[in-house]
Amino acid sequence: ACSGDDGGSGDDGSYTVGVANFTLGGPYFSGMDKAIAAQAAKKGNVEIVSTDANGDAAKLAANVEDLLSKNVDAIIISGGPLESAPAVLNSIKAAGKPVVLVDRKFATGEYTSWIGPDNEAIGRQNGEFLAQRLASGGKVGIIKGGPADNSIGLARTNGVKAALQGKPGIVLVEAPDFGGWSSDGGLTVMESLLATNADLKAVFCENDAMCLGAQRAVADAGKAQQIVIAGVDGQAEALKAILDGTNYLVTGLNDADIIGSMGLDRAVEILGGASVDKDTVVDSPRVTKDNAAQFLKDGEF
Amino acid sequence: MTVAAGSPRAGNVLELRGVRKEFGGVPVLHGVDLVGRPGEVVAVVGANGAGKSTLIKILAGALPMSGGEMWLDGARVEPRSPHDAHDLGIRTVYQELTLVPELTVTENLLLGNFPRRRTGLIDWPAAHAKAGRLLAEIGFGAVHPRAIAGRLTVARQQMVEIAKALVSEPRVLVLDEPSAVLAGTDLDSLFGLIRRLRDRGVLVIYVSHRLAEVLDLATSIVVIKDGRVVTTTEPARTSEDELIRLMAGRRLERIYPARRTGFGEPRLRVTGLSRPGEFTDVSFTVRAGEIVGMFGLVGSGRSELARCVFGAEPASTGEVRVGTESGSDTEQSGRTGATTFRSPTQAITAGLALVTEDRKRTGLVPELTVRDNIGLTTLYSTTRAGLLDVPRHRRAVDDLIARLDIRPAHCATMPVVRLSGGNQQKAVLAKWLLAGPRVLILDEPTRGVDMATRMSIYQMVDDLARDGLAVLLISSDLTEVLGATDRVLVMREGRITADLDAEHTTEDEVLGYSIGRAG
Amino acid sequence: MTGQLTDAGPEPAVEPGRRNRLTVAGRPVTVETGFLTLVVLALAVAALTSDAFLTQTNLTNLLKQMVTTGLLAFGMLVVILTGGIDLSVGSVVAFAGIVTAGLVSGLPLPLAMAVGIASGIAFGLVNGILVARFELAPFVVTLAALTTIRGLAFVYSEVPIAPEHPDFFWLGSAMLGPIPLTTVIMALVFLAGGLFLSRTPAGRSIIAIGGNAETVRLAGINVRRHVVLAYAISGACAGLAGVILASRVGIAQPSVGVAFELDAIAACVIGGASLAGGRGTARGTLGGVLILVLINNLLNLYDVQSFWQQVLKGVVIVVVIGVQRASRPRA
Amino acid sequence: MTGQLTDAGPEPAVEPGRRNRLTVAGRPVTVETGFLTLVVLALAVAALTSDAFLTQTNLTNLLKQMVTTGLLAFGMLVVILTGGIDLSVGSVVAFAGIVTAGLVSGLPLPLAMAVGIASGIAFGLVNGILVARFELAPFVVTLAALTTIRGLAFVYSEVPIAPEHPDFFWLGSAMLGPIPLTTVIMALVFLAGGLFLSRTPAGRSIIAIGGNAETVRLAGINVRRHVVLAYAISGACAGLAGVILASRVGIAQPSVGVAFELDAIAACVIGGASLAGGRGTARGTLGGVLILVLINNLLNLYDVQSFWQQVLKGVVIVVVIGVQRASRPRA
Ligand SMILES: Nc1ncnc2c1ncn2[C@@H]1O[C@H](COP(=O)(O)OP(=O)(O)OP(=O)(O)O)[C@@H](O)[C@H]1O
Ligand SMILES: Nc1ncnc2c1ncn2[C@@H]1O[C@H](COP(=O)(O)OP(=O)(O)OP(=O)(O)O)[C@@H](O)[C@H]1O
Ligand SMILES: O[C@@H]1[C@H](O)[C@H](O)CO[C@H]1O
Ligand SMILES: [Mg+2]
Ligand SMILES: [Mg+2]
Repeated sequence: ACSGDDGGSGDDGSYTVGVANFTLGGPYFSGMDKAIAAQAAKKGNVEIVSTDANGDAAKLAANVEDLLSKNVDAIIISGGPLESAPAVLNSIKAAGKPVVLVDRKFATGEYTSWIGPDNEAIGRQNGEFLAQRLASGGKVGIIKGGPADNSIGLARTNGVKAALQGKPGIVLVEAPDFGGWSSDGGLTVMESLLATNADLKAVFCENDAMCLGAQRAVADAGKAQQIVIAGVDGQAEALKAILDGTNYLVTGLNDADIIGSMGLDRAVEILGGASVDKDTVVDSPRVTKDNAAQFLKDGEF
Repeated sequence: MTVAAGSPRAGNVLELRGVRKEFGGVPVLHGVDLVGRPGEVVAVVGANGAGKSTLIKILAGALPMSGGEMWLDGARVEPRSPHDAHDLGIRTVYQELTLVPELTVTENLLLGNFPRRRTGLIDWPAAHAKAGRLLAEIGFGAVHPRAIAGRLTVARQQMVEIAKALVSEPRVLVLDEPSAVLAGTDLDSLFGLIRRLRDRGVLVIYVSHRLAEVLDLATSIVVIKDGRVVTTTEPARTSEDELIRLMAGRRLERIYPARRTGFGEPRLRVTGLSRPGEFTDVSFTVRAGEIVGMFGLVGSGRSELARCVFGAEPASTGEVRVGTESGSDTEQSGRTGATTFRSPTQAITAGLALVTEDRKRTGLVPELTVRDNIGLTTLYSTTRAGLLDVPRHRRAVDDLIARLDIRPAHCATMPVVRLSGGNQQKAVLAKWLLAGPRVLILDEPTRGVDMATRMSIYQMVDDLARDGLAVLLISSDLTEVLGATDRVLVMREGRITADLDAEHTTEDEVLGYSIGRAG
Repeated sequence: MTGQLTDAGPEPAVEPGRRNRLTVAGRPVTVETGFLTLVVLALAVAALTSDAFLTQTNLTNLLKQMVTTGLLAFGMLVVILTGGIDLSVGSVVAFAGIVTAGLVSGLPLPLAMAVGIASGIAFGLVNGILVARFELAPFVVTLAALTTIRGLAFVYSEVPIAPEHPDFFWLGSAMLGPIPLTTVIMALVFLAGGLFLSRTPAGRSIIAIGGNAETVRLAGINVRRHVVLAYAISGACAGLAGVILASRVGIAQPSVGVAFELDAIAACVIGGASLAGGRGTARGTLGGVLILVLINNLLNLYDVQSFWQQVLKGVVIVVVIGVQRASRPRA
Repeated sequence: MTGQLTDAGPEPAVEPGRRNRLTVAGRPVTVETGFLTLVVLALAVAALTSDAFLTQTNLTNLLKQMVTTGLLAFGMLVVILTGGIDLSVGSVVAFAGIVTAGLVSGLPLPLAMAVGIASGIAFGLVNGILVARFELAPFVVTLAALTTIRGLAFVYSEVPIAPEHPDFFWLGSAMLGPIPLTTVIMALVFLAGGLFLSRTPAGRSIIAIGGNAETVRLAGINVRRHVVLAYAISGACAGLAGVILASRVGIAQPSVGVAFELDAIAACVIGGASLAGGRGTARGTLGGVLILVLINNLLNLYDVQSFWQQVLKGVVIVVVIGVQRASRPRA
């Protein structure tokens, strides 16, 4: 009954699911949006109405209100990098509709179900990899996405730190400025970091997009041999870089495709009356040169 | 549309036939005819709002005509843009200044005509030299080509405007009140220039409210009243009085009211006032009921002095007092050590009013209505329960509009920019009268104002003086200074060089003190 | 001097026939009527083409969605009238929100909110003083303020604050019948604000200052004080918007409000205000807000794909100001 | 009001009675010297207080980091001079970058880049025509363009494009000795641009238009064409910046460039340009860019935390324009 493939049986067998994206301005988020739509198309009886708040919490609230006035059956919120929106959740609840959170679990407020990664675990996994790699110690740079109010980045960085702190010879330096989760941001932050820390041995970024920019800065500085790179997400370009044997060594898979399609399935299950887990943590396998090919082939984003 | 029969008379450079213009259905010109031959100076005179500037803008291609014909050298033309008019050899100096304030004089003159190097780049040294030559040639050598236009006095800016029209020699030169802001030798340079151009065969169309100069310069005079030509005449066949009568449509007796006697207590006392680079150690007194004139050449520092007295700019030393009680209305200004008003607000509270010389920059808020402009000085004093008392405000303002005869009659809700120049000036005056001052400073108050209106302004100032107002009248118009005031202060290079009894001095004497000739 | 070709500054002395460009049945279409027609037309089209549009939920949504932009736009209008601009409002929204949320646990709710609004006023005063007293360009002053205040919001709290206090949500979700309380508050701001601009000496002075500050100064009006007042009003509105937004979302985030200033400015201009100062009305601005909110609402109701929504939103805005422009008499 | 500061330009005569507010050793501090002192002072403080500052890596970083803001700022300056503003540049950066990256696989690299830049010019032309021909407010036109073009960038590709083409990186990473090629390109733009503004009739006309458009029209110059040209130049600069940025990062992202316009505008104003038009120079703008990049660089070198960076950045900008303002003679 829990299998979503044959579709939930609604009153007339078909549903409309609203998707409230906080932003689509990043490959991860637009990948998520597409994955949800693709899964809906696969099912055939689910119609998707997708909205984009363009990074504006007020607009997210407005979009959800608009979805509710269009009388959608359920709402999926892809809320990264928003931390929380309790009143938005309340209004969905007041309308009596289920809400599924994907990727980002809101800190407060009531939701029906959440599907996402264990970010601390992803960070730890990266940290352990780097600890192994830098057995003789070295300086590790950390590039954060920012702005500060974001639990995901914090969890990832904390994970890395937890794994590396106390390891002999390991020194951690956090870049003072944020990379904004984007490649150009990662590039600039890395350039500045290199000016003050020429002796870096590794760099961890809270996502792959920033790492890809950082990788260029490292290459431009002629330090590709010296500095290795570790990211998060499994963005296609990062997977390629890992596969190609560059200094991009590792990432933690945080697959929007998987999370997105699971999110839609979950919404349909709920609509079908199934009782579901409240929280579902999606596995985040470590991706290195050895297994990168396997994730690249279906890499939509 | 009037269809003129036959081709225009041979020998005419310019011929206008039945030119009409309406603004939003309101007719302003009702079929104006005007003819000009090479080497003529055709003067166009008329009261404020008669339609002179409108006619000129049509000539300049800046306004389309609503009907009528324009012929140039025997060919029918219709300039659709200033560019077209340029190409036809028509150059215009507008009534309102049109310089680019941030740019140098050179650039304002040569915009669109820069001398260039072979590389195509502008040759600046050559450009400055060219501008300098041009200015010198036309007698305005005092204007520095590298000066920033916006920082020049209004008079100098006007010279640049005129020079701009002469960068290449026009066939028709149109001048809309070019003399309004000039005085003394600058005025002479302008007249000399016009005569030279005339002798070279240029047709000059000349608009002015100064009838003496019109009679002196013009070869023919077109009198416009309410958008119609009432007469076309020649200087030899008319007189100032007749022109005034034609323009106003009624007889006007005497220009200046009879002098008053028996002035009261000193109302404005300025003692040892200085501001470096502008004026030095200026002292004078204006008594209640007295009208004191202040004459001087361009740049002699009169306007700066007025602004300073009014608290619009700080003085470095000196004292300004309004009223008989010394210093009760003034406040020590810590910064300069001078006892003056620290802001116009203070000055106004003490009973001062200043009608500035540049109405466009400091007199009006162009987009606001006439009513709102006039009401500015009394905004905060016409309230009820914290809100503006709109009916009372409106009544007070509209009453003044009527009293000063600001035209058109329904102008109260029009943006003030749409008024003719002279009527804008009246609106500024109205604004200050509304404030109910005890001391009124007028800086060139009749600039661009027609004779009939001038007379009503003189009359009004006289009435106010009779009621005890003290008036300081700054003017570059000698006749006015002598006729409308009781006493004349002459200013030269920032100092008061003479204090003369208006009734017993002469134009020569005043002029002498102003240029440092007389003893 | 403003070298605008557009609606900047005092209109040139040379005035080609002041014809209105649009006429309907021979009568000129004024800004007001042209604009009103546009709003009514948009509403009619919306009602006819979308079933969801006229539902009560949706209309209530519309009313709610106007609040933030509306409050910011009114404050912005006052600043724009002086010839200035306030880019810092988005950051003030964040700051006021997070400070209020932070204080709610220790202070009574109304006091916490008052502090939030007061912080907006304080920032506005600083902006105003820098602009009026030190004669710095408003654009850059408030751009710098945007950066600094955003930074301060994060300094106050890096993480979002979601107060436990149940009343905290109240302001943002209370309804007066079918009308959200916040909309009523916004409407009151526009009402009082409209009165302020048209009927008080201070309001009229502010408008005149935008037309020609020097003239106003010489008329004995303290220009600086009025300019400072204008920025303070904008700060107050932004503060209020921040408090309301935090209450509406139920959480205050230091990162909220990015680019809010742009919608507020757009609303003013769509509503007929001139960025050169001296022209603009509260009523027009409210219309501008309504149009912006309608655009978003309709694009959502028509299920236009997100990126195409952005594409269309820009196009619609240009069309709207084009119609607006066409119904204003030519300069 | 200062005219242009460009050396080759028509130097204003020193006028009696206009005192500069700041004097040093009796000599007036002009905008130029005041500004130069500031830059030199900042550099000196930087060199003395941070070991890392004078390292070659850091100086090269500075040079690299100037490029995007620099290119955008020059184009912005030209628009600002006309009295306009171009808020769409950040979106053009994204669009030009993603289109170039998208085409590289099918077209020769130079052609792909040309298309990217051409797209910037095309957007600029549309902006310019809406402003000049239809007389719409530049702020709102380019704000709408910001939205629309950003949408189009996403429509072109939702996901980043990282071309395989190895040459794609070349432009962004090539060095001429210690100087990045991109910096050289930017310097050339400023050189040619400075010459354009100070020494060509078109450049002078653009400046004059910002001073008083009506006058320029009355002087028989086609104002509209020059305004369109100005926006096209801004579009071209933004297009070029987009292509360079994509090449530098190696990945073109449709989301790149948000708020870039703000830094570009700030650079112009810090460099002495007036947002009312008619005043500003290429040299000053370059100085403004340098100051902005220096602020960021130093805050990073001093390891100032991100939020405090924001707080300080705003404060420093206000101080800089304050000094700037104080060294300009009073109007
Ligand atoms: N753009 C306009 N719209 C409406 N009315 C206008 C406009 N321009 C001028 N007028 C009106 O046309 C009439 C003639 O104005 P014009 O400026 O031609 O007068 P003038 O003879 O030059 O007066 P002055 O001596 O005061 O300069 C005035 O009543 C004026 O208000
Ligand atoms: N062309 C000029 N260039 C530089 N400075 C000037 C120029 N003309 C005047 N000034 C300065 O401005 C000061 C005051 O000019 P102001 O306008 O007050 O004189 P004014 O007597 O009122 O002249 P006007 O008759 O033009 O009104 C002069 O003392 C002089 O220092
Ligand atoms: O998990 C996602 C991704 O890692 C993305 O790259 C940034 O935002 C987070 O929410
Ligand atoms: Mg006139
Ligand atoms: Mg004077």
